Amino acid sequence: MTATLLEVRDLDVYKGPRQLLTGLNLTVTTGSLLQLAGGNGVGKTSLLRAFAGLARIEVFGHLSRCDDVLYSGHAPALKGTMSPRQNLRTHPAGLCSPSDSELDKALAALNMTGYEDALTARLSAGQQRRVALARLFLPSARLWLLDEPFTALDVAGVRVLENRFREHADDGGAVIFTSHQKADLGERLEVLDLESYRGP
Amino acid sequence: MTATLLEVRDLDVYKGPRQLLTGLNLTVTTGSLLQLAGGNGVGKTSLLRAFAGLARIEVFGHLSRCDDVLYSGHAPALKGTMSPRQNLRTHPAGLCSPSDSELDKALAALNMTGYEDALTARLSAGQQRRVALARLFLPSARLWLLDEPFTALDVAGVRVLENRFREHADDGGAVIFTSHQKADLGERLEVLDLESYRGP
Amino acid sequence: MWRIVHQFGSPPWVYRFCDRVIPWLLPLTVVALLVGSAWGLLFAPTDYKQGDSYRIIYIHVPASVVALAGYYVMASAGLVSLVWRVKLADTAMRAAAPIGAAYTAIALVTGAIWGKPTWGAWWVWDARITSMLILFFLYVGVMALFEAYENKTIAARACAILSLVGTVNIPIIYKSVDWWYSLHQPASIKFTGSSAIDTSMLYPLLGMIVTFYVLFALLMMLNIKQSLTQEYAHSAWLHKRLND
Amino acid sequence: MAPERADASLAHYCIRQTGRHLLLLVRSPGEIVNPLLFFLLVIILFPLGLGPDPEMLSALAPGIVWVVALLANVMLCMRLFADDFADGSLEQLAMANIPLAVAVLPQLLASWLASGFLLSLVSPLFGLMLGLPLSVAPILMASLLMGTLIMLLLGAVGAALTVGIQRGGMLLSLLILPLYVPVLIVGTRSLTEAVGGGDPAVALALLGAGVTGGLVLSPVAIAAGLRVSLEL
Amino acid sequence: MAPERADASLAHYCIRQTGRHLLLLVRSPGEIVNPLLFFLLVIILFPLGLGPDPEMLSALAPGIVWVVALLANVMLCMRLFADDFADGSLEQLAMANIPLAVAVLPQLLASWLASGFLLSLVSPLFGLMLGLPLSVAPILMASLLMGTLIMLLLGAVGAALTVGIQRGGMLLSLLILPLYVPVLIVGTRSLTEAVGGGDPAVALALLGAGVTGGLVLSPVAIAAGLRVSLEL
Ligand code: HEM
Ligand SMILES: Nc1ncnc2c1ncn2[C@@H]1O[C@H](COP(=O)(O)OP(=O)(O)OP(=O)(O)O)[C@@H](O)[C@H]1O
Ligand SMILES: Nc1ncnc2c1ncn2[C@@H]1O[C@H](COP(=O)(O)OP(=O)(O)OP(=O)(O)O)[C@@H](O)[C@H]1O
Ligand SMILES: [Mg+2]
Ligand SMILES: [Mg+2]
Repeated sequence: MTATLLEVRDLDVYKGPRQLLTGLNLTVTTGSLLQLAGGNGVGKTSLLRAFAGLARIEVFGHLSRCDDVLYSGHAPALKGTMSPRQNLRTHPAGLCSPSDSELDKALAALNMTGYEDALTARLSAGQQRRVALARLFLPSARLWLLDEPFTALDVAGVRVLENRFREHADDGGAVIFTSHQKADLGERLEVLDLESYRGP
Repeated sequence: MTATLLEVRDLDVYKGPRQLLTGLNLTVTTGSLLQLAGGNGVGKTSLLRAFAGLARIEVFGHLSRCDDVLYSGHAPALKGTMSPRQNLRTHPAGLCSPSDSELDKALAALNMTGYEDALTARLSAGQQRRVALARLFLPSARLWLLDEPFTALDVAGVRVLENRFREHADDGGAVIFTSHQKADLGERLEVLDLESYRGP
Repeated sequence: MWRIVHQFGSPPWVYRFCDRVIPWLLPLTVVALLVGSAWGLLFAPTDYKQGDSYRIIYIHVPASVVALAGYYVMASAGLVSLVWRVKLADTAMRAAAPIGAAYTAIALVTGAIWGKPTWGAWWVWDARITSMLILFFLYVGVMALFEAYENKTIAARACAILSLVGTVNIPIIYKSVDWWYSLHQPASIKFTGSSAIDTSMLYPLLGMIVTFYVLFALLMMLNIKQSLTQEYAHSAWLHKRLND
Repeated sequence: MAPERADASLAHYCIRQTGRHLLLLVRSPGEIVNPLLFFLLVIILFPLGLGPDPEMLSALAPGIVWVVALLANVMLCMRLFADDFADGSLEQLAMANIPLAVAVLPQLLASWLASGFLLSLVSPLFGLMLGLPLSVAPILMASLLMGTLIMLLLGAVGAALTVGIQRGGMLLSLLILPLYVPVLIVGTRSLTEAVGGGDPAVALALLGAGVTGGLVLSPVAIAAGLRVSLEL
Repeated sequence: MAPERADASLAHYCIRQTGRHLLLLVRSPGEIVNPLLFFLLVIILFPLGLGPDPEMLSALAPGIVWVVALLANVMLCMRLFADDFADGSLEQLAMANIPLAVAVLPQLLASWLASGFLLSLVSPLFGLMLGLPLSVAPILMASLLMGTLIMLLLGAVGAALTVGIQRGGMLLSLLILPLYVPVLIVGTRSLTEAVGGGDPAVALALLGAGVTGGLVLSPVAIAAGLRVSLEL
């Protein structure tokens, strides 16, 4: 049985004086994998933030979504002075803290075993991205809003993440993500090209 | 006539207690396009920094290169409180300042016309990357060392950059860059997989 | 009642209102200002202690009083904009800030001019004077905050929050500074019991206070009208109005 | 989630976040210990600068202590939300399924513990060094405890409103300076009363009222300010 | 490039970089004008904290002015290289084809112009407000001009060494602090001499010697410190 996790009718998105997007309609149900596509600056990030509820003033139209959301933006909310474990355990969006074994399993899934207690600032770009993504391997929300999650990941990392997306959709979740690459997610993947909703 | 821009013999790269890379040999001549490949954390960034001369203490072996280098790392040295134009005009690595028309041409090449005087912090991720890359469209150095230049760019942006790489190689320059994607640079592209030089 | 509230939220209505009121309010204010100044400066009796220097009171006191009141005008507009999301309230709030700041500046400058002959110093660390300086900072803070945001919708919200925080604080600032040290004149106009100044000086003073209030309102209207002209430059109703 | 479960996890969340911020403060170079460092500097430097006359120093001590506490607080507030805004932590905080006005409390608590609280704890020592009698130590501590908290709550509103602004240096201090004045006056008053043998109770009571009022009102204002800044 | 061409472009480069840093300082919220702001705050707050007695204020003025200048400098140095390090500007600076010891000079100059220099320029005004006689204004300005420069040069060495450290910066800044003390002592000495009718020439000469020494030695130390930090 599918439930609606996000619904959008006639949405307009503004940034300052500019209207980025206009007349967007969208329904995301459990099991969906939705990629927001479009050129640089078309408004993918702005839209995703609107979905997350982080942009209320500049969005007009009907927008309703479930409460159970995980948002991960361009900035990964990682603190360089803490270890990956500390970062994940005290993540500001996490009302419930994961247990140590959950944490280790999540980091292991992303091939970060051995770096649990390293200094995050000393990790490589891709490793930092992996730490940020480890949240997806912890017990988490149903609707994921991910802004360019594949950035900085190597090929193996992209594979792992794609598998996780599929798994999450199978478990009754949904993923909305932006990416400039074509994700290998089978026919389940819907691609929404924002170019066709560009504002005037 | 080709000249050697970078030469490396038996190079070992360390990070703290860990030996990342060992026994690296490499010659880069004018006209080369070299992609450093390998999984997250293998040491691409560290190696590139060594090439740039930013890591002298932890690098052992013979390393010689020409003086005329442009390095662009993970952090793009952009100031959010300044405009793209101001950022480029006062770039800390630029001994000579580009003229206004050069600047506008460079930004235009990356499809950033109209954003020359915007606030850089308000640009989208890909637009910021384009501002950082605009240095490549200004009169610049012969040897480019670029750390994941394709990140955050849309498909059109990647194309533009690839063309610029080829052009630069044709003009007697050379590019060493890291990327997790396969770049579309024809047979001129050499790929150096660092996995085979992993330290013990 | 609700219709009135509603009308005040409608830019065309307010624009028309300003358009109608300004033409007769403007001459009235100018006349009142002239008459008040003439009365105060020429016909009111000379003070036996301070001589003629006291005459600056006719500018100093009204400016001071209205400067204070202006803050509450601004903050109320902020509250309305924040709670009821009335866009016009933003405009009103933005209009009030520079006017209030100007009044405060006038109070400070006239006070300083007055202080030189009376206390022998341009500036003393006195309670009311200090708190007036602080009020000036509050106004300027709101203005600077508004300028600092590029996005004016967001700027208005920020300013509304700030001015509300300021509202809570103004009485506190006043009380605390009073408690700290006071050299300045205590309040001498009292509505219960007898005032400490003579009626021949008091009436022109009261007249000037009223005039300064009206001037404040007038300046607000002019400012609001101008903002509306800018903001709705491309809207149909404004074009129609301007063409009428 | 059953309600009591939710309450428990809310409490745990707040404790965890407080711990996070304390850790960050301790680890970030020169962020936290500023207030203490400030104090130390001033205590060492003022006598050097003013000449070591003990009489004069002790007369000035209340003012010096309070001005220093205030300056340290301004410094703290300038960077209060800056890093969290830049690295995305702030938007994640807004994504936590609890009101933002509650979610900011841990950071405020941590910042206060690392600055005002610490400062109050060591203040008797510094008071002694400046020649304040030991008998006023309790008043000194109590007034600083409350005063620094009020100042932090006020300053945080300004910080929340200005954190997203890209051009407009200096703004924050302009915004919060007027709000600090009453705290400074009442705070020093409590001390001068105590030193002069008067009754500091009124001043302390006023500070207490300020704390209560601040705790009730300012988180709401801070949350509203942060929401505004996140829109940018 | 012909040598004279290289010199010209080096000069242009330095001018451009100075401009860049000045712009950044002006625009970053609450970064720069701190010293000035500090001064202003203190000038307003000290009377509020200490009571408005003009006699006392003027006796304290030299000390207050210098302690404020020093505190402002400490604040400045704490974040001197932090942003440039985080956003990659510092490594780009190291990539410019000129010695790093030269390449850091524009930033130092800009920071000093925006802090010490500005502070010195307005110091007579603030001195007046604190009740210093107008006749000491030249001495006040001269001693502040030199003193703030020395302190900046010293503080920048500490900043360069600590900028890459992830846990426990602070420490090194504490090491730098003792070096500030002589500057403070000599600086206030010049003022108290001038106010008391004595001869401030010796003190000023000492400050001048400090400036010369600092300008020669500290850029090299700063560059070395930055190189170490960039390796991290
Ligand atoms: C910069 C200096 C000064 C400032 C900022 C200042 C500020 C103020 C303010 C805010 C008020 C209105 C108070 C209220 O509404 O209750 C006021 C009223 C008044 N001021 Fe001043 N003042 C200054 C200097 C002076 C001087 C030098 C004098 C003359 C000795 C003076 C005489 C008065 C008088 C007589 C009133 C009317 C008091 C009353 O009836 O309420 N002021 N001033
Ligand atoms: N100070 C240090 N001590 C120990 N290990 C370190 C230190 N600094 C970095 N490392 C490690 O060095 C390795 C190399 O990092 P580097 O940034 O060069 O990788 P990379 O190949 O660029 O990876 P990516 O593709 O993710 O950008 C990483 O595994 C990192 O954890
Ligand atoms: N305050 C602002 N005023 C005007 N325009 C703005 C403002 N903030 C952002 N923009 C513009 O809004 C557009 C949308 O940005 P957004 O980050 O949503 O793009 P994006 O689709 O995520 O791009 P990318 O692929 O580069 O990440 C950009 O063109 C940007 O320049
Ligand atoms: Mg984006
Ligand atoms: Mg890398």
